[in-house]
Amino acid sequence: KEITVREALNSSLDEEMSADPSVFLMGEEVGEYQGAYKISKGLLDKYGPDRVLDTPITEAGFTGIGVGAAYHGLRPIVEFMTFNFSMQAIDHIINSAAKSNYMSAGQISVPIVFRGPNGAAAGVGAQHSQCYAAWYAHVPGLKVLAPYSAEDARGLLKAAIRDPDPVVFLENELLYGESFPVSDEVLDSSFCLPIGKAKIERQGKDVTITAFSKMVGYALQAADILAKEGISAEVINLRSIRPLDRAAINASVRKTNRLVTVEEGFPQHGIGAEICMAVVEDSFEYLDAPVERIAGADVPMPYAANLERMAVPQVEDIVRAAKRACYRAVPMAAAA
Amino acid sequence: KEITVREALNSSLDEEMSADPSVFLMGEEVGEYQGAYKISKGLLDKYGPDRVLDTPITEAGFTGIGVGAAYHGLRPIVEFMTFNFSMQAIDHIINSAAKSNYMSAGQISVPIVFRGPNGAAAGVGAQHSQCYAAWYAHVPGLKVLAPYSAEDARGLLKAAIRDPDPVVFLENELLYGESFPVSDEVLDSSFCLPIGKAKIERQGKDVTITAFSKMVGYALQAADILAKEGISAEVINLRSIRPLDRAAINASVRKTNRLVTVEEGFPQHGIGAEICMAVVEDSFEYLDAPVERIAGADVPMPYAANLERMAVPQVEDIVRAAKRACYRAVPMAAAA
Amino acid sequence: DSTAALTIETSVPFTSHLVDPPSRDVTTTPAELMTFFRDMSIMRRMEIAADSLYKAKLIRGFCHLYDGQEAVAVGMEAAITRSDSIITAYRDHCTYLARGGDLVSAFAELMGREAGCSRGKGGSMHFYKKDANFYGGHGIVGAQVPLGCGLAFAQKYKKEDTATFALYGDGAANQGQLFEALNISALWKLPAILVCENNHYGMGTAEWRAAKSPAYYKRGDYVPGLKVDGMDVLAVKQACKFAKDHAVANGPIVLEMDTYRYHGHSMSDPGSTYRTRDEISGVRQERDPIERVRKLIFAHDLATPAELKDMEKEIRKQVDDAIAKAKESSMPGTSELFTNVYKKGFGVESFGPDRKELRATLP
Amino acid sequence: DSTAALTIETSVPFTSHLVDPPSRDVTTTPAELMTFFRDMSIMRRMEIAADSLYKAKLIRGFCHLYDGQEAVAVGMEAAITRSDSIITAYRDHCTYLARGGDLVSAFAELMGREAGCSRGKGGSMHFYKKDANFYGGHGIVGAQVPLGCGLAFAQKYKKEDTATFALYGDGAANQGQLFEALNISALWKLPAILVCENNHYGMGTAEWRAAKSPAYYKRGDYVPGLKVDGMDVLAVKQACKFAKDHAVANGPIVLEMDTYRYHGHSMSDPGSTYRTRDEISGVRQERDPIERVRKLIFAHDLATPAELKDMEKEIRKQVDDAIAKAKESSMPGTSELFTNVYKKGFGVESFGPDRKELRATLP
Ligand SMILES: Cc1ncc(C[n+]2csc(CCOP(=O)(O)OP(=O)(O)O)c2C)c(N)n1
Ligand SMILES: Cc1ncc(C[n+]2csc(CCOP(=O)(O)OP(=O)(O)O)c2C)c(N)n1
Ligand SMILES: [Mg+2]
Ligand SMILES: [Mg+2]
Repeated sequence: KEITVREALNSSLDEEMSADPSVFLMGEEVGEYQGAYKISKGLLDKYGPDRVLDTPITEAGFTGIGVGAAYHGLRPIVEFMTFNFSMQAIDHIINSAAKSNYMSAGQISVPIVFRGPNGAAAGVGAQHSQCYAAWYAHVPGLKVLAPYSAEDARGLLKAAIRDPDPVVFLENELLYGESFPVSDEVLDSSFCLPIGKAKIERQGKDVTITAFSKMVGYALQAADILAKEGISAEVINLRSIRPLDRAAINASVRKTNRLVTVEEGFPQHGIGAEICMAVVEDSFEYLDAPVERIAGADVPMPYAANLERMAVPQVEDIVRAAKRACYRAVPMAAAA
Repeated sequence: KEITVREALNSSLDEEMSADPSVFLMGEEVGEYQGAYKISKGLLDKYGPDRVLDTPITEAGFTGIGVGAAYHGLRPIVEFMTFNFSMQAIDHIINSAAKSNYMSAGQISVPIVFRGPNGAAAGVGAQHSQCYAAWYAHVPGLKVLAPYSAEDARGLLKAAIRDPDPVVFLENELLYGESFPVSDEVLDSSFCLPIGKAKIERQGKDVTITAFSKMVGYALQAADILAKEGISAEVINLRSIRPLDRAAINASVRKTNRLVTVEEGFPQHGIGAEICMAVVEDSFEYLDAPVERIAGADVPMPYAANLERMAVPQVEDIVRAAKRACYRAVPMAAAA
Repeated sequence: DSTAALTIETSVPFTSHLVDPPSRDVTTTPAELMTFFRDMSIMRRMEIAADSLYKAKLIRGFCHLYDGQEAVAVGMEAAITRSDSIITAYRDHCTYLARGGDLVSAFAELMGREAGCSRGKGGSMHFYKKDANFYGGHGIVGAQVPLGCGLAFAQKYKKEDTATFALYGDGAANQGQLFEALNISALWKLPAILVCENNHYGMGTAEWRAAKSPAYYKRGDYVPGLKVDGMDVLAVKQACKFAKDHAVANGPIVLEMDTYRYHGHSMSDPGSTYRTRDEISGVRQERDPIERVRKLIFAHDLATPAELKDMEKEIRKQVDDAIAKAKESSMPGTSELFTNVYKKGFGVESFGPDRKELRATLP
Repeated sequence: DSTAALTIETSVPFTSHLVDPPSRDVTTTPAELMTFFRDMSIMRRMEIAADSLYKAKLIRGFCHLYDGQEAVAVGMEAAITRSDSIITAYRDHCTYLARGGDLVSAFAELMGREAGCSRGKGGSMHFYKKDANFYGGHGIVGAQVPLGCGLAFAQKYKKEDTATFALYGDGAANQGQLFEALNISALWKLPAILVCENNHYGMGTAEWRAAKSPAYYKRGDYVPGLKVDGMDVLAVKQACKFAKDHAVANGPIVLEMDTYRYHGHSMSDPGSTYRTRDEISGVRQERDPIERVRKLIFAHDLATPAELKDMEKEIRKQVDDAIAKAKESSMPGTSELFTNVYKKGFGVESFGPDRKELRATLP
């Protein structure tokens, strides 16, 4: 059976709301409009306006209210129409949510999920395309998840909602409509994935490719192409950016001795940098080639289609980097 | 002659305001109170309330106003009482300031400085101790500077004010009162340091230590200790986190073949991770030992003095890491 | 005589808060009325054409259309000069035209071409025209209001006798940063006019579901406000003139423009799930800003129906020509990926997704 | 009879906005007045002792003292129950006591000891007492207001007949997030009471320099408000009872408490550069909340001056004993560095500054 990521998210929300009356959903257009991207379709009808709350366009206010509700024992799911708008509320995510359990020595836990589409969509320009994975994963007290497939979406969202700590859940608009095969187990309402564990999406022995969210699909495509050229790539779907599954990454690199990191966000202080550091710290002597980083271009996202394509990683970038890591000659390119 | 970092910052503000009537200062308590940390002492008297503006405690509002004033050709200096409060205004720093020149294809440049104390102070707890260097340096369109000495403070602040782009200027409360020797050149009102260039604070040949802000002082102390034990450490004061002086870092590592990165902020996706990546990307074959990272503990800042001390890097951490990088045996410690 | 003064009463009285409203009698001229008709018609036609271009996949991403609200952009422009500043949200195409932007650069931007007003790098939400003091085109709801107050700050600092109009929607009117900026503007007497374009919906949310008090002209609390029929270009002009004078002399003021958007919020919104088709057609029939001016033109015998039809035909051609021309413009050169990240790049290297494949030295 | 009802008139009338004010006649008892005197005196003494401990370097960082404002914490507590929630800013020591916290855990927290109410990990600004529904202790100006509205949301969601009091300063009153949260609270009829403790200065800034409209009880605009003499514990009690009933039945309300802080803002502020010593001593002489109750006690013959002096002496000893006990508490164990980062740590490893030297498995 196949379901879309949208269906996976929607069914997880539905099942968790049905299982636990303290779970509720709030955000802009999540109710009557059925969600800006229709992730919450049908939930207002099913759970009513006390548990599916349309908010004004006031992220700081409603996020603070969500966090306060979590202090008092509810399990809010706060939807950001996109994570770009979470910046208006970021003080509550960091200072009010992430730090409270620590500052109160465990008195005030904050079981809340912040979710919504993150990173680049298509043609939406500089203010609507930023990836916040590295920012949020920088901060202790938060857990940061990024699903790729429908299985990820179901299992990780359920884990996030059931978790007693604040979870930042980074979706991707361009994946919402993508279909993935799912097992009966995944469709079972008890299904859940562990937080902090990566998934080996594809086994390989020559080079490790790490990716999360949409880039996992690109990495898998790259692995197909590489296979045809005789390079066996292992693709790691990070799933959890914080905690980062250093063990899985290092184990893979100890096997392949080569690493390519892939992310759509800005490179500096990004996901790839941390993964490189994690491998250099723990498995330096296993590395047979420089770590190769593929990331969003170090520029605000341009609108024009040709520039936008240049600004985000393409499958061929991953293929090229993997070959470099494996010391296969690739023609050098000119500067732009 | 010696001056404090406070005097260095104060005199730079004064000289630049005197040189350019479009420069003005705004923020909480910058005027009548003479600055929460007295950095703006005397400026209200000298330049009057049109150019030294006390704002209400509304960071989003006044930062937006500052950015708008920069759109219209002024050169605002926006003081955050500490950078922790910049989170309330971060959307304006990122979406309104950093991206405008790009989105407008060069029509709307944003000559603004965001400044204030950043990172850990002493005993101020989890909400008042965060380092924002990695967050801001993640974002193209911003320039991010972090002075250590009085020379840095003068030269970099002047560079920031004169620069036509948005600059995030990260000071450190604990350095304000520290004195540093300064040359006549540094005291000259025309003095300015280049943005994007690191400074070799101390030459060495066995191991490279990178640091910024207060940690430069710690790195220099560590280098002294290491010297006594026969290890010659080269200390790089990054000064500019974005652009990051990859050339200087790589040149040093190509000489020493060993690298220790030091920062007070959280480790994951931090400054050290990026420096590690930069060296792995450009000088992998020169590295004779794993890069060693010294960073703030991966926890919210605790208040208690003993825990706080454990949460931030100490000189002995740097010494120990440098010795490890040089393969000098250090006794292994137990887990906490 | 096309410059002879005409006095026309506004559709409805102004409603005011903490200030005496201006007169309902608006002075205009035949020439001005004809220009209003033409300018609004061009805007209307441009937005409808943008809708088609979007459906033809020549415009991507978000595209927020302004048809229905044209009287606000046109009436405001008639009241002020290009030394005054304007800043608005993402629904910015028509404001760009009102500030003197041309159709070709508008369409080229929408299609991401080099001839676009932001050289294709900004897109639908990020039009600017700095030489006419138009500061965009902002995608973050509410953010343009403090920015606009900052423009006003600079105007006052430079001792210009100018003002800034910061436009925002009814949805944006609840944003906290607006209240912060208004307080500061009032303390500092900044020449800022906060213009709430109340089109009664923020995306799919009716005003009363998002605001406990949808009386936006009063939401400044201690700041004066005026409620204006935003479908009546003459009322808009009168209110903006009044507001500018007030702002330059006394500091901020709020204008609520009662208006309506005909299209959905952006292209993915059919615009008909949260409001009835009757509501939309009722507004079109009774309050349409262009039809109102058409009637005034007839009432004052300034043109015949056939003349206006001809003008509309000509406008349609003008728009089609602009689209054709915009389509001829090529995509931005690939080197544009790295330009304008900074004004001063210090010759630092910057990189694409694969730094070993794509790099550039920042100018 | 210590439980016999007494009726006492508030010092000044309540001033109200969009609501009929409660009666000025407040019902109390001899026992309650004695408790008020004792509780406020303990708070006063605690804060003065904290000042000394700070000067002795036993307290570090920020330390915001509440002396002068005690009537707000005590009067509020008298009006509500521990099922109602309270959240405040960093000036939180006395609120903690009012909610039933003890002196030892307060001093221990100030000194960063294991016996502290946050085991030494929070510090002066981060006191909590969840079992009495006290949710802190927040360092970010204004943030506690939406958080408090969120507590009220949960109360309503759980169908409790309780309310939340969210306290903030006159400086915080300009924060945009407050207006956002108030609008949502009004739309959703949340039982939230926004309590502005107007001590007339936000750090060194007088209220009128930070607010165009310092009539904080009216700043909710469309939300009702009440101005209260915050130095009169009985007026505070009356207002809080009234406000709770209003909030549970109708949704949010704003209370402005006219109060005063005797100390500087925090320990680095002498508190005398932006206000005159005369102003401070004038308030001490004419409006001090403890002296007001002392006078009431004498007026109603509830105790003799000597009895109150004895009580004060005893309180002094109580505070000194608590300090001594707190000092005996050790610093938190080093393993505390890594506890409470998460409630559920999944057994993941976490690290200190040198990961090869200091590490822990998160519980
Ligand atoms: C801070 C923020 N939150 C959410 C959005 C998504 N969004 C874009 S427009 C919009 C509705 C705005 O409505 P209104 O202010 O009434 O303006 P209108 O579209 O009607 O012109 C929303 C929710 C955004 N761009 N920024
Ligand atoms: C968002 C934010 N900005 C600035 C500060 C620094 N700060 C701490 S308290 C304070 C003054 C607050 O005054 P007020 O709200 O009147 O409360 P009071 O201290 O008088 O009780 C300031 C500016 C902060 N903690 N948070
Ligand atoms: Mg609207
Ligand atoms: Mg105050």
